[in-house]
Amino acid sequence: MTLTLVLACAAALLALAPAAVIVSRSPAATPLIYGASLIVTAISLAAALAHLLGAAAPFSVTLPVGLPWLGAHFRIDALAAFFLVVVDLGAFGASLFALGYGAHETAPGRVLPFYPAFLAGMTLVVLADDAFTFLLSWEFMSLSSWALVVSHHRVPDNVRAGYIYLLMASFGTLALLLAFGLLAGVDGLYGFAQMRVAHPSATFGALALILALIGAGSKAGLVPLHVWLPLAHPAAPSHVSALMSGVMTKVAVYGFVRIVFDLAGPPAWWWSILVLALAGVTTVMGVLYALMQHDLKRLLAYHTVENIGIIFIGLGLALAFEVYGMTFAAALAFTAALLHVFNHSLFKSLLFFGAGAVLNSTGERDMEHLGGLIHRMPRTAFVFLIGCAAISALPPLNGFVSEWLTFQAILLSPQLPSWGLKLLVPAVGALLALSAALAAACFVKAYGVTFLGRPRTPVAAVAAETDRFSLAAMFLLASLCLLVGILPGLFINALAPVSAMVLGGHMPAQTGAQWLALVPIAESRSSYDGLLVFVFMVLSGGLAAIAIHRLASDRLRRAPAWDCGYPDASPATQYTAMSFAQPIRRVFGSVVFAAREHGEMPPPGDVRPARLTVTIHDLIWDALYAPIAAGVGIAADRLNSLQFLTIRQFLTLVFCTLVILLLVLAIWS
Amino acid sequence: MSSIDFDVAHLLAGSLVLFSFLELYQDRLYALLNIYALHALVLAASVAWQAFVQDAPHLYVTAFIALVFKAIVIPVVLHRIIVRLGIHREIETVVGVGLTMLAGIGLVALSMVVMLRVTPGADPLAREDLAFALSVVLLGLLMMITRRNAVSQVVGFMSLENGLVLAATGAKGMPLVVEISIAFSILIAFIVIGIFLFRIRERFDTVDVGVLDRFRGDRR
Amino acid sequence: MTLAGVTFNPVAGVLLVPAVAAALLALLPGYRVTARLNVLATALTFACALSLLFGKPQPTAYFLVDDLNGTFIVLTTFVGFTTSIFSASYIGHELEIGRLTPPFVRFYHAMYQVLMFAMNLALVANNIGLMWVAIELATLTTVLMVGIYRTHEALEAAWKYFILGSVGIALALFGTILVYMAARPVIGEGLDAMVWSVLVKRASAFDPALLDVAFVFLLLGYGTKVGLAPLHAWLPDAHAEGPTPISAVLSGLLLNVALYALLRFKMLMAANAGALAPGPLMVTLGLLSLVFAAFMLYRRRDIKRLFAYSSIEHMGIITFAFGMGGPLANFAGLLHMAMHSLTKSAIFFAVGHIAQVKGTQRIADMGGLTESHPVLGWGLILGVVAIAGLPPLGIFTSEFLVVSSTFAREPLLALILVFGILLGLAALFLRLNGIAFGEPKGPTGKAQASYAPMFAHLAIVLTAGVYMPPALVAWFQNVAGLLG
Amino acid sequence: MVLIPDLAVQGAQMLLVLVLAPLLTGFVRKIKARLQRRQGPPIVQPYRDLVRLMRKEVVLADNASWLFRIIPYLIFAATWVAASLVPTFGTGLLFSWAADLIAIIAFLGNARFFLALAGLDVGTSFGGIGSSREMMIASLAEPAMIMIVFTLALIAGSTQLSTMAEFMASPAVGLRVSLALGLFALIMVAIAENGRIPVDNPATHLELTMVHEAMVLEYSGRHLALIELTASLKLLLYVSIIACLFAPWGLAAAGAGWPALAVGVAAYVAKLAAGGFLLAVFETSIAKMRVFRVPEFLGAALMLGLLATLLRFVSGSF
Repeated sequence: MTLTLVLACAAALLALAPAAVIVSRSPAATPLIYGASLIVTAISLAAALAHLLGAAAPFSVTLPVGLPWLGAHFRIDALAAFFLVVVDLGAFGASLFALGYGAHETAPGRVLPFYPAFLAGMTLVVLADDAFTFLLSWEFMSLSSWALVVSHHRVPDNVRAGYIYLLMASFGTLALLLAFGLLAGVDGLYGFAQMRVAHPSATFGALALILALIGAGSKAGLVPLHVWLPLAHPAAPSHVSALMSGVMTKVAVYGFVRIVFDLAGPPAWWWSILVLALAGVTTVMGVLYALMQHDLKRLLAYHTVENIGIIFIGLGLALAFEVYGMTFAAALAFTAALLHVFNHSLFKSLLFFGAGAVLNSTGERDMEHLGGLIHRMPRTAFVFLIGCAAISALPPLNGFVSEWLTFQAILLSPQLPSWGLKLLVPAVGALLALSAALAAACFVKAYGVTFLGRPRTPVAAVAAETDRFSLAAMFLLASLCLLVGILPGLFINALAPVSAMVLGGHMPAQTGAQWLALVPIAESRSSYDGLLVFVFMVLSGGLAAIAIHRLASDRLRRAPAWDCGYPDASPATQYTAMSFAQPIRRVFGSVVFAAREHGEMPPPGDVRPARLTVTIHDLIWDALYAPIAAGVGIAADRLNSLQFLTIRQFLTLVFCTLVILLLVLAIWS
Repeated sequence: MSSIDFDVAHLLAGSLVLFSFLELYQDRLYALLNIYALHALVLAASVAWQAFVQDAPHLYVTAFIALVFKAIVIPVVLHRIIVRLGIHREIETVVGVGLTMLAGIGLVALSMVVMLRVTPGADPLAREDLAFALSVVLLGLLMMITRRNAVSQVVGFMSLENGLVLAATGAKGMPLVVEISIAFSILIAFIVIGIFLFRIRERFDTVDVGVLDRFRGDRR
Repeated sequence: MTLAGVTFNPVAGVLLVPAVAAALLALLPGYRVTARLNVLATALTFACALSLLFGKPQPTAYFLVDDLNGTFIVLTTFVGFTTSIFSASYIGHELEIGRLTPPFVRFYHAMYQVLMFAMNLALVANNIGLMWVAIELATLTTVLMVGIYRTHEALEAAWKYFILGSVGIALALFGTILVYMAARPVIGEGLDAMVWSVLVKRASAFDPALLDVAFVFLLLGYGTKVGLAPLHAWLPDAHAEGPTPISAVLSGLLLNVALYALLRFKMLMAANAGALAPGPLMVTLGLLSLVFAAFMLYRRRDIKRLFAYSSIEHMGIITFAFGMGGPLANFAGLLHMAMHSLTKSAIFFAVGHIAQVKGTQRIADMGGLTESHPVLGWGLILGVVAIAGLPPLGIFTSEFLVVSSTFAREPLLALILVFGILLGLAALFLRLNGIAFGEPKGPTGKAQASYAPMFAHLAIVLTAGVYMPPALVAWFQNVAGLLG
Repeated sequence: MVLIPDLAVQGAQMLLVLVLAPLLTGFVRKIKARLQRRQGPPIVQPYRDLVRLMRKEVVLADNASWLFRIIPYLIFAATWVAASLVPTFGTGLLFSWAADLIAIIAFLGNARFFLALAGLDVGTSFGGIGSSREMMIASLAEPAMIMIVFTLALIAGSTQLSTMAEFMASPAVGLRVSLALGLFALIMVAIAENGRIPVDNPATHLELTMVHEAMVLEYSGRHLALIELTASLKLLLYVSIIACLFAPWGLAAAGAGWPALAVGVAAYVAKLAAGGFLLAVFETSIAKMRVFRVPEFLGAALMLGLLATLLRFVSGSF
């Protein structure tokens, strides 16, 4: 029953798209469309939750649409239900946020029709149960999000970002298409049920993995294929950026899990090495890129790349454990990855909503032009702080829980016999730890430079607090972050059916330990009690406050900050995003980005200002994408001369083809 | 098919290939036109002979068309065009005559090899006939691509068309032969008028910018 | 099908209506009347074609209607009908700005109907000689229409099309003669050895070597008409210089008709076991055209030439699909032929109006179309999305089937195919960004244009992408089996 | 009802930690002064400082926001909870299972995160210098610390600190190469985290050299008292971690009687004194590094930690 309800919701969303085109002229369009999608996603969320929590049996339905002899198969099982919850929760938050944020949209006609289509696309991808429907909704999702990315087409960068995005999305889809071609075999059995039964040969399975890594990896943002993500996500309106970063990348992870864990048959031992290596590099590169940015939304987009790396580390470990039959360890790693999927969709959407609120009230995305917003937008600042703390994996919040579980999974891996893993897993653990610390630095920079300090531009000085819908959405997500951080046991029990379905085993039930502590493997080994930790923090903080309030003096005097006696310390003397990242850039950037600083001091007596130029190169773009583009350009130039030949020369072409074919004929048989 | 019929048809087809070779050899326009007239004459003879052998009266119509239209009318008209356009000087060939002849021989060899693999079951005349027809077609095409001069290219096309008529008449009992040869004649008429109408000067592709090539669309 | 006593043979209807209309249109002077008559004639032909679907007449010596050409006749007449509506408003505008004079419009309408007649004749012809004559007639009429603007570029394009077309048609004739020569010892002399339905039954007994040579000549002859890579030279200039309705008909229909003729001969080859499988030849030519055209898209500065090369690219994909063979790939090829003709003609409808509104065909002078002319802009975007093979439109379905079925059998070929498709998509969207988005460039006057044909085509392609009527599927699957 | 005594022991630990922290700082300053042949302030001077600061009024910068005023309490809470979870005189305390070593490191990360934000809040360049350098140091120190935790967890089979201490106390641990590497790396990280001499000078307020002091430049009065207490608490935390893992003698077993606890406290105080003494000697014998030499210093610590973990992964015996 839930499946038919969810499909009805998807159909309703699809129907909303043309309706939006018709109604987009009238001012009521924005609340109408976003309100409608809010309701529809709420219903769909409820249905998905019911199916996940009730651990209901998988239910499938076939519609006469799609490939003529196959029909369109849709199926909801535990895995699909979980990702549906992630999609619908993100969509619900984004629609709620958009009710307020959408009013500022300059060209609603270009955003409203594609928003519900985008939601419907994501829902259908998660439910699809045959290769054609899966790829149709996958590419439809990319197409509608491309339209949203180029909605502000007056800015040339957005159009370029949209172009690169669509190109990479099509590249990913074609890779997935090849993977499904393999899994479907010669006689074209495109149904997932048929694929599960017909296990492909080892080589086909390996090829399917590599193609799934390329296809789903490019959509999720694994490092060599991530270049489009930091261009496309910031270009879209903020609620769509939140959806793309928080939710669409998760649909890509779903695609990878569905193909590799479900369809591609038993994994080989080296699969996990490939996934773990890629994931480790993605984690660190993502956060190092983020540290170099001073555009708030680009920083968040790059940071999505890092979190995707963490998720794929969990998946890689699960693959490794599954190969050697360590089901419980595999379940732990897999649940850690799924929990991080859920957590990331929460706090990344929250942060993008915050960035959207800042963009709305100041019209600025560049952190160098912001500052001191905590005074003008206190509530947004508070909730953005919770988001930053969550993403930096600070204890009482949810980011820490999934990272802690991933660390526990890494600590289980010495029992893996393969030598490759014995050397790779500690290195990946070190990269994960390094990226966690760098993430904290990155978000101190993001929050400090944007919200704290003094306003650097007049625009930041007069910013107004955002509207109540946006705040409602942000507070909803912040409270969820706290809830997952405090009661992780509840959410892990909810994930048990998913890992049971995919891996055949799940983590021990979390209800046993006292005070709802989280015990991943065994009581003696390790446990973490989010609730108790939170209570302790509040108690000791409160105790200190009461003691000081009663004992110490409560006199307080405002005075100008100490600035070594300078008469008027202008806001420019504050630390900016680039200067904050300077030490870390010098430590890591000089290697990873070939970062060079060139200071140019005018001769004494010259009043010209000194100038510091920092050059950062995106080595991946220079090494991989620039040569390809150049290659295509050269080939196009060379072939272009064929357009300007004379008639005689064209006839020569015809003549040569004829002679060659006759020669082939003569020689062949 | 008595052997005498076979020998005469074989001889005529062979001489058609010979004339194609002669056309390749020419480097002056008038001579080329005369050789082409002979080429058409031999074709007419061969078609007439086929008509006599297969006692198919409609082939006489094709033979008559080949004789009057191709052997007489077209060369005269082209002759006058050459005088009007004043291009009766040398024919600039793209490749030396020696190399073109070598290529021609290669093409004839290729068509022999390709055609002889056909099982002897089909009566030998059809197989020999097709081999010669294929050679004439290929030589005609070779002529078109090794000449810069518009008129010589048209002559190449017409000799290619003669090869086709030879093949068509060789195929005993093939319907629509007459209609096809008429269709081709109209085609050639269009070409000749085309040349005259567009006042194509010296050549299609000129080293110095020719009339047409300056206007190729989508300039680089 | 008897209608009130008069035995009304739809095949005759499909042929006679355009022939009579051509004669009539050649005489009538007024533009208003001739444009409407042109639309009426094509509508009538479309009706006859539809009636053809229900009662398929018995094949006679000269005409044959089976599953394969049934659908294509309907498709050809339908696109002919919608293009005539588009051409009514297009030519009306051309008359206003004086690029065409009334006598030429009369000539244009007459030639348009003759072209319809020729294409329908080629589709229903059972006699391979008649099919050759029909295609030759179609080429001649399009040559005349390409040169209608009398500008130097148009004349040069027409002349190039004429010479290359003539050489191509000569090679095709030689192939037809060879097929007759191969059939004569088995079927006997005379008309029967030229009748396709008889040929395909007895093809297994023909001499394989002769059939191979025949197929080589036919592949090159009709391949020139299909616009495959080494033989494509005439196509871009003919599209760019001729009036846009002709480009739509050329890209949408004439390429399909030529490829249909090639398929007829591929059926013969498939029936003969000994013959060298035609697959490898078509696969090589298909991939060559796909990759070559994809690379050529990057440097195009004229919008119609851009989409002409896109037609070459798609013809390459279709030929590749038929070259691979097997039920899935053949079905995909047939579906792709139908979808490509609908999508490409819709794109040319949009391009025609865009060129008229912006007064130029240079891509650099167009910009911000979605702002200055939203309907045209989004129509073009939908068209390009469809032609690039993105879902939910029909071409995605056929590309899905071709790529996945090929990868399981020949992984390397599938990689080249995917590379070509991606390259083409990249170039098309690179140009689309320049045209559709950004600051509006060029005149932004109101476009008086007929949008109905464009959106009708795109609607059909959209529905075909998601749902296909079972009858059509059955026909295509039946033919896919025949194609081998 | 065994709960009341366990609660009492846990409460005693929390109070003990709070009381001893300023003493340890005072003791280290005293030893350094004596080593530099000067009298130096009495050991109890830190307590006097705290009381003095408590009474003074808070001078708040104009630009300081509500966050600036909450942060001292947040930092103190996080550090105090972390310190109370580290076994000082006895293992197996009532709430020891609530958080393991990774969580304790995360608490310290929490404190550092908010302290860096406080530095940025006032909007002067000094706060910026402190925060940006602190985050650079943290970006290398934290992964090194996690690598050390990996090594110890793989040896002891658990990340629970009290279980690890009991395992270290048992003879089963034996002498291992990875343990030695871990100890060395832990000491380097402890020095960096607490801003001791080679990385940062706790005594001076010279802008160019200071890291920790720059962030708290704007604090005064009772807020500064809390921050000073937190800093000394953090120093005590690190010394007690090193003590309980690498010198676990005298730790009272879980639920042991009063005499064992008394022996535990005495041993703990002795260990603190020894630790403080060694720290003072080390600080006086070494000069402060340039800021951009610190990454190599901490990089070495990270490499040591990674090497130790790698050895543990490769085979059980290392």
